[in-house]
Parts: sequence; C-alpha cells; structure tokens
Amino acid sequence: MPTSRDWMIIAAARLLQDGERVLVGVGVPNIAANLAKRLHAPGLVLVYESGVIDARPEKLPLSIGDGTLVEDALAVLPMYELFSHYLVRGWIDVGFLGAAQIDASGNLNSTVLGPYESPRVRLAGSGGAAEIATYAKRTIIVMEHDRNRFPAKVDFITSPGHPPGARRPDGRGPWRVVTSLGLFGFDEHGRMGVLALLPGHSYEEVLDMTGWRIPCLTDEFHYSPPIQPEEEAALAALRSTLTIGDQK
Amino acid sequence: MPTSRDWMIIAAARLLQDGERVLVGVGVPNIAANLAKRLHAPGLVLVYESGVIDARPEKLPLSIGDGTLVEDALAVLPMYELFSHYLVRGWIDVGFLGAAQIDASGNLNSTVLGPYESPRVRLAGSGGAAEIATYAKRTIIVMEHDRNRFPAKVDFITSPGHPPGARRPDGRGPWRVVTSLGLFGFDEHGRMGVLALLPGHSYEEVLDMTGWRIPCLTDEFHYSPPIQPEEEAALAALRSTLTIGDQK
Amino acid sequence: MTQRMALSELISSYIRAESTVYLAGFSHLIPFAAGHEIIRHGIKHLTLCRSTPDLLYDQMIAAGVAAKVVFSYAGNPGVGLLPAFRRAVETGGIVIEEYTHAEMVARLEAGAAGLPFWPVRAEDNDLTVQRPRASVVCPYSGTQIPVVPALNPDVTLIHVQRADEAGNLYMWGLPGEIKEAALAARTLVATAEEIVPADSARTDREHLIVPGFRVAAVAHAPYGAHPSYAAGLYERDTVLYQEWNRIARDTAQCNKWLDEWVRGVPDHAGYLAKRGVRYFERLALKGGHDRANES
Amino acid sequence: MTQRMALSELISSYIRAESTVYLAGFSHLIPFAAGHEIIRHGIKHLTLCRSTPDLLYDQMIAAGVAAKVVFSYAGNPGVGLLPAFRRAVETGGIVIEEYTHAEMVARLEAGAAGLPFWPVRAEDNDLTVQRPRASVVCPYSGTQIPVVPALNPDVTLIHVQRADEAGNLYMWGLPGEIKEAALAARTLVATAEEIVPADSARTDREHLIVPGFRVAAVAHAPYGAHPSYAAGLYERDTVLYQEWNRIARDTAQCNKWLDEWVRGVPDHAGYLAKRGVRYFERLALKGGHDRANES
Repeated sequence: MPTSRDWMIIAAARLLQDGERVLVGVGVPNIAANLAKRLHAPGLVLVYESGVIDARPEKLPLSIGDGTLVEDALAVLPMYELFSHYLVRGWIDVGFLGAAQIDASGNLNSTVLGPYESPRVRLAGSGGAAEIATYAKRTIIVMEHDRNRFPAKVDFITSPGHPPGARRPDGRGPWRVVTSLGLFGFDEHGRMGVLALLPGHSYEEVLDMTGWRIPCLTDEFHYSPPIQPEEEAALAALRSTLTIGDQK
Repeated sequence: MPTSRDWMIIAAARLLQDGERVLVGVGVPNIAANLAKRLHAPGLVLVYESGVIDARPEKLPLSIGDGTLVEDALAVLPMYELFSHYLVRGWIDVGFLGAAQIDASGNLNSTVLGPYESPRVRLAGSGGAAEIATYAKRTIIVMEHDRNRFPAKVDFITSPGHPPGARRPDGRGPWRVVTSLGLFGFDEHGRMGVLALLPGHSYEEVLDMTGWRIPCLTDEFHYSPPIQPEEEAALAALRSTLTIGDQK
Repeated sequence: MTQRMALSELISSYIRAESTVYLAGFSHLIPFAAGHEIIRHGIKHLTLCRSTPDLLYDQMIAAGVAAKVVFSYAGNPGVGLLPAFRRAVETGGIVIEEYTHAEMVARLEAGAAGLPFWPVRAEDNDLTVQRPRASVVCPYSGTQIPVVPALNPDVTLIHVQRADEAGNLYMWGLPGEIKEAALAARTLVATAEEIVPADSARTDREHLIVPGFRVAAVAHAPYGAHPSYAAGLYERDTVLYQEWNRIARDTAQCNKWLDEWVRGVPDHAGYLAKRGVRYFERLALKGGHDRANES
Repeated sequence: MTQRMALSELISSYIRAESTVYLAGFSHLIPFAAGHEIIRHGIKHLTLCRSTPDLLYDQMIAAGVAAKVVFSYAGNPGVGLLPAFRRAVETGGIVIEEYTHAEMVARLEAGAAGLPFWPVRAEDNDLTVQRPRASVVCPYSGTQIPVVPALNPDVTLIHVQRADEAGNLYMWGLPGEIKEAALAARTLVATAEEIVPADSARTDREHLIVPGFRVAAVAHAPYGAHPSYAAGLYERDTVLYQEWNRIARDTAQCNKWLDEWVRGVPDHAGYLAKRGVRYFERLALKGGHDRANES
C-alpha cells in the first residue's frame, strides 16, 4: 500500500516534464526528481546546487553532494559558476524545493523556527534555496502537510514567494505545492489554494492542517490518475538502490 | 660574433633568477626568458598572459599562444583567472616586457605612435602590459635602443611607470631596462639612468640615442662578464628549435 | 616554496587561536584529520567558515574550538541537522554569520580577486533583514546592485587526493567552493591522501587546483577526509554520519565520543590504527586511484 | 535544443548586419571558416569583439565587414601587426573601443553573470584618458573601485575540437576567454572539428565548455580554425600568417587574396578542396585526437 508520503513523491514527480532542467533540492524533491527521470521524463536534466549538471545517478543520491551524482554527470562545476552562469541567468526551468514552513504567499522558511536571535529550532539555512526560489523560471515545493509547517506567515523568509497582493510578473516564483494531502497552486493575487486532493483526504483536513483559511482554486478535487503499478515499482526500485541504513 | 641584439637578449636573461615567477611578454623578452631557463635558471617559472603557468616549451614559442607552451605546462588557466587570481594578487615576481617606446619615468607605450585619435602608427595595444607593469613585484623592460623609442615622454602611456618625482613606494614598477646599448636602472626620483654599457658602446652613444639627458647611476660602465660560450651556444640552440621561416 | 611537514606540526604552525579559518571541502574532501588535530591541540576561539558546515564543524563546535561560524547551510548531508551547532546557536553559545550559498561563494570570489566586495544578483529576504546587504550604484545603468564583502580567511586548509613534493595540489570530483576558498586565503595549507614526486602529476593538469607556490605547507594524511569521502578513492562512511546524529544530541555522549576518537588518540596515525586497516578496506572504491581521470 | 545546420545556414540564420559578434578563440581555435563565411555572405557593419583580434579579423576588416572593433591586443601572433586593421584605424575607416586584457575579460565575466558592471584592480593609464573608467565606492572600505561595463555580444561564435549531437561543446588547449565569451553571449553558436553521437564525449567532462542547452546551433567545420591551430589536432600554418603580413599591406593584394581564397570558393568545403587534402596532412599533429586528454 502506498503511504501518503509515497503519494506525495509520485504526485511531485508527475509535475516534472521530460527535457526540463530542474534544480533539485535535498530530501523529498530529490527522491521525486530521480523518480520522474526513471518514469516519464528520461531526458529530465537533473541539476544540483553542488555544481552538477545533468546527473545520471545509478543510485538514489543520499545528498546533493553524493558521489553517485558525479559519476556520469555532463558537467561538474564550481558552485560559483552554477549559481552565477546558470541559475541567476535563467537557465533553470524548475526549482524543486522542500522547506520547513510555507505560508499563503509561498514564502519558504528553511532557516529557523521561532525568532532568529533566540531560535526554538535552528535549521540548516538557505544553502541555495533563496536563489533557486527566485531565479528558476518556476518553483515547485514538496513538503509534508502539517499545521506547524503551513502557518499564515512563516517565522523567517528564507526564499521569498509572491509579493503582497500579486503574483510575480515574470512567471517566476511558487507555481505548485505538493503535500501529503494534495496539490496546490497560486491565484492571481499570489495566494495559495487547493488544486486537488490526494486520495483519502478532504478539504476539511486541509483546512485543519493549514494556518490560514486556504481557498479552493477548482471545483474538481479528485486527484487523478491513481498511482500506477509502474510508479509504485519504480519508487520501490529507487529505494532499493540504497544500502541498508540509508533508507529514507 | 654575437650581435648587439644577442647581447641584449643575454643581458636580459641574466637578470632573471632561478625560481622566480616571470610573466613573459611577446618578442625579445620571450627569447630571453626561455634562454635563462636553459642556462642558469632551470627552475624559472615561465608565466604567460595567455593563461599558462610554468611552461616548459620544447621549442622557442613563436607567440604567447604557441602550442609548445601548453604541452608540458603545470597549469593552463582562463585568462581571467590568471590576471585576477595571480597577477593582480601579487604572485608574479617579474614582469618582463618589451614596448615600442619608453620614457624617463619608465612609462611604456605599446599602443600608438602619434596622437591616439589620428595615429601615425597604430600598434597592437596593451594586451596585459598595463597590468603586468603595475602588479608584478618589479618590471624588467627589454628593447632596442633608438632615439624614436626613447623619447623624453612617450606618445601614449600604455603601462604606467614611476609617478612624477619618486619611485613607486612598494618596489613595484620599472626596475631594469635592457637595451641594445646597455643596462639601465631608476634613481630615487624614479628617473632612468645608466647602470652599465654593453661592450662596444659609449655613454655618448646612449645620450645620442635617448630623447632626454639620461644620467649615469654608476661610475663603472663596464658590463661584465663577457658573453660566455655556453650562453652563445644556448641562444643558438634555442633559435635552432624554430623551423625555417620562423627565425627571429 | 611549500614546506612538507607532519600534520601536527602543520596545525601548530599555522592555526592560531582567534583566527578565521576555512576548512574547505564540499560533501567530500572534508578535512577531518586536520580538524581533529585542531581539537587535539586545544586551539580556541576560532571563526570557522564554510558554505556547508557539517559533521566536522559540529564536532569542532562540540569540542569548544569555535567562537563563530560563517556559513550558508549547516546540515548533516542526507541525515539531518547538526546537533551541536543547533545547541550552540539555540543557547547563544556561538556567534553566527549567515549567507546564502550564492553570497558565500561570491565573498570568496572577491577574496580571490583581491577586491573588497563582489556584486551579486539577489533579492532581499529575512537574512538581509538580519544582516542588511549593502549595494552600489551601477555607473552605467544607474541601478542598485547588491554586493557582499570579501572573505579572506587567515588560513584555508583543504584536503586533496594528491599533492606533489613541490606542493602542487590536485583534486577531482565535486569542486564546491574549494578552489575559491584556497585562492581567497591569506595562507593556504593542505593535507593530501598521497604525496607524489615533484612533477609526476603534471600530465593531470585538469585536476590541478592551485600551483605549489600558493601553498605554504602540506601534510600527508591518508584517509584524511574520513568519514566523508574522497572521489575516486573511498566512499562516505554514512554509518558514522548517522551515529553522530544520535550521539551529538547529548553533551556527555559527545564528549565521550571526542575523548575516544579524537582526544584519546595521539594523532591521525593513531586514529587510523585505532580504526584498523580492515575498517577502511570496505570503504575503498573499486578501481581506486585509477578513477582519477574519470571523476 | 541545439540545431545542427550547415555553416552557410548557421551564418545566415544568426549573424545580422550591425550586430555585435564575438568570434572567440585565443591563438588557436580561431573560427576562420565561420569568419570567411560571414565575408561570403556580404554581411556589413558588424562590431567585432575579441581580446585578441588577429589574422581573421584583419581579413574581415579588409573585406569591409566591420564597422567597429572592441579589443585589447590587435596583433599577428609572432609575426607583427595587422596591416588592414592598422590602415583602417590610421585612416579613420573603423571605430575602435579598446581595453586592457584584464578589463576585456572582466567585461565578459559581467556579461556571463548577468550583471551590468564588473570590479577590477587597475591603475589609470592613457587608455582611461581616452575612455574614462567609471568606478563605484566600496560600501565596506569606502575606496573607489574601478569598474568596466558588461559585454554581452549579440552572438558569440566559437570553434571547438568536438561537439556532440546534443550540442555539448568540448575544447582543450589554451582556454583564453573562450568560455567567458560563450557564457556572456545573448546567442551562442559554434563550429566543430567533429560532431560525435550524443553523450559519447560524456566521460571527457573536464573539457566541456558549455552544455548543449546553451548552444543555439552547431555546424561541422573540419579544419575550421585553419590557418590557426587546434590543440591536439593540427598545428598553426605559420607560413600563411607571414604571407598575410606581406599581402595585407596593399589593398589590391588584399582583395585579390580574398577573391581567391574566400569569395572565390562557394563554402568551407570548397576552401578545403581548393587547398587539397595533402595540404592539411603536413599540419596534422602526431597522435591527432588521442592527445585530447593530454592537452
């Protein structure tokens, strides 16, 4: 039986199109991007902030600096060149990120829970997330849906989302959010809303797990198609490339 | 019989010390640096503005971009890195340059004879000469001695020499000038003067060929030692590495 | 010219209390052997810089070496957060100076070029609320261009797969910001998996990271990046990354681990001996050194 | 994705009158075949950029292609000056915009990074009297830092030893400012000595200069850098460099040469056929392609 985490990974993978250049963040986005490449998007160009362009990992990489990303990559650049010559110049189609918190405008927090000067939980920090979220042509965020992670306003803006009252004018910024409950988009005011629900979940559950009154952007909540056998198999195969102890 | 050009090349080569990093300019400096490396300075680190660090050319390179410079080099860098990370950061001991004109302050002209806007002779331009002359720890200039090439004031300052009335405070700037007539240095006011004469030449000849009243910085005009057999042989051997038609 | 010395001598010669050090590495080539030697020497009040502080910096923080961390991403790669770093930040035991990756590497570019600032393309976020970002006015376009200040570490220490006797340093695999950190340093020192005769690596110049004349000293440190990996030589010892994640949540456990594996061994050779030769064999990559030219 | 096309089609598709073009190359890999094709197409009023204009730009100036040259060193390497360039500058037949090498490559760095200016370390000289250099005030140190404006050529055209079908471009030997010029371009096109199947050069990534997605079009042009050289493949045809130095001093001789070797042949294949296969054999380096991994 696929878990809601599996659903989230598969739903995220489906949003990536063959041939796109995707800058892959740590954690669930990494699993989803590698899954997409093994399913419908073999020509997906996996780019990592570690400097790797067009990785073809044999195994599921444990981190963005895993050696498996390097082995058959097209290019392995100094970080400076990747950011300066590729990301901020607009050569990345999709920023594919996780975060600790997201709010109604798609602001992401990867830095701190609580006040910056006296944190309740100190997180890892931006890494490349600030520039990825603002310079990729569009951003897809993947994260577990939980009330603490979906506050009305994030504790700290690591990666700016849409500005107050409007979407970014040039198409950049948050485009889709995939969670363990459903699929979300952004209206013309740059505010997040429900596009579809994953099987077994309800709008009421989303409302309960979200820190603001999140609207629906569609009348059709059904998420389709269901998980396909080949998707489930590919995810299992991807996970099986990890040695015992590395499972995630 | 060595010509005065041979004398100039050998006298220039003698100024380079084993282990120094020398940024080698086109023309005579290139011959002299390669000669030094084959004589007393086998550990001389030949650096070229083309990006080559520690070249070990089999043949006398025809230009700073000659393939022979690349073959056994320690490093072959993008030009930007060579200038930005090595030259202007002070990692070059000796700038070793030629020029079309030099004046009493050691200003060099490689750009134009006559006015810039309506040139009598348009030359090649700075290339790296401006930065080499100002960021190497000291500069040695090698050029044929001729009244037109030794004016009181150059037509155009491509590579700034010493400022008016003083030497550069940090030791940088013109240190020695080797010509077909003699060896020259700079006094505490940053003005060029005679250090030694090549055999067969006189102070009167220098005065005649120089566009200002160039002083003597020493009482001892004798240039010693005379050309040694191994120097003459090494220069001949170096020239013999060129194929017919490439002789210089 | 580069001096060759024992790691212990290198650390005592070049790493001073209160200095700003950049122990480089990116996922691989993390200079663990050198960092542990710093702990052994009891050097204090360091400012530790790296875009990606990880296990090593967490251990150095736990050992009380650091007064400040300058960074852009502090995580245990593929495992989670850094418990000692978290504790230190959450309790105010350490000062942090935080950037994005793009800003951090731009700071090193400025340092490498000998310029006091570097222009970047960047939007404001809450980091720039905490640490307002300066800007300059472009004289051509009239626009405000954000800038970051140069970072010139007092000492950058890098670990490489190969050095030669002349101090030329060669590495392969992910470059991260290793070269920029090396070039920005006031003083650059290195540890190396192997030290080969001068000039014997000369045909491998695509992997030269800096020429020997930039390198003050080099020490031989086989498995000097363990438990991180060295591309082409050995794999990451992920079990230790996971183990630290548990241990480091408890100060007493931390200290016990440091006493056993760092303070309790005389030097890096002692560490290797304590782990045992067989321990490292299972981390060795097939092909070993021969893969240098592929990766 | 990169389109593969004939050189003639590439030139007519991408090189427009009055545009700013950077035919890159540094001593080697000068895109002679492409430049000659531009002459054949009769394209006019180009702004030609390169740090080191050489024989090719001299021929293009002689052919009346250029309105302006942006450069830092205009010489015939190892031979002397550029007669047509000299004549054009001395008679006012062309506009020049002149920098030092360090400034010129800094302009490309700015272009590659998408920033409007770049900071440099530089002193004033008479070039900056002719073309005053702007500066910005460093917000940290308060010092004036000289800057140069970004250079973003409308089209950069580079010649490489190898392209694959996906447009990935590989080169080896002196890099000069080739990569920076490629990255700064609004549109990047290339000619290549050989075009290999997609991915077949993937193990050679130290020599990748840009990935295919940055490349609009690529054309096959064997000996496309002749009479300059292509490291590892063929040597410079120095006799032609010396010959041009004599020919180009006289306008009529210049035109006669251009009529014979450029305008008088239909395309690059025609040029190769006119020279003859045997002609190129003497320029071939021993070892040929196998030397790629050494240089």
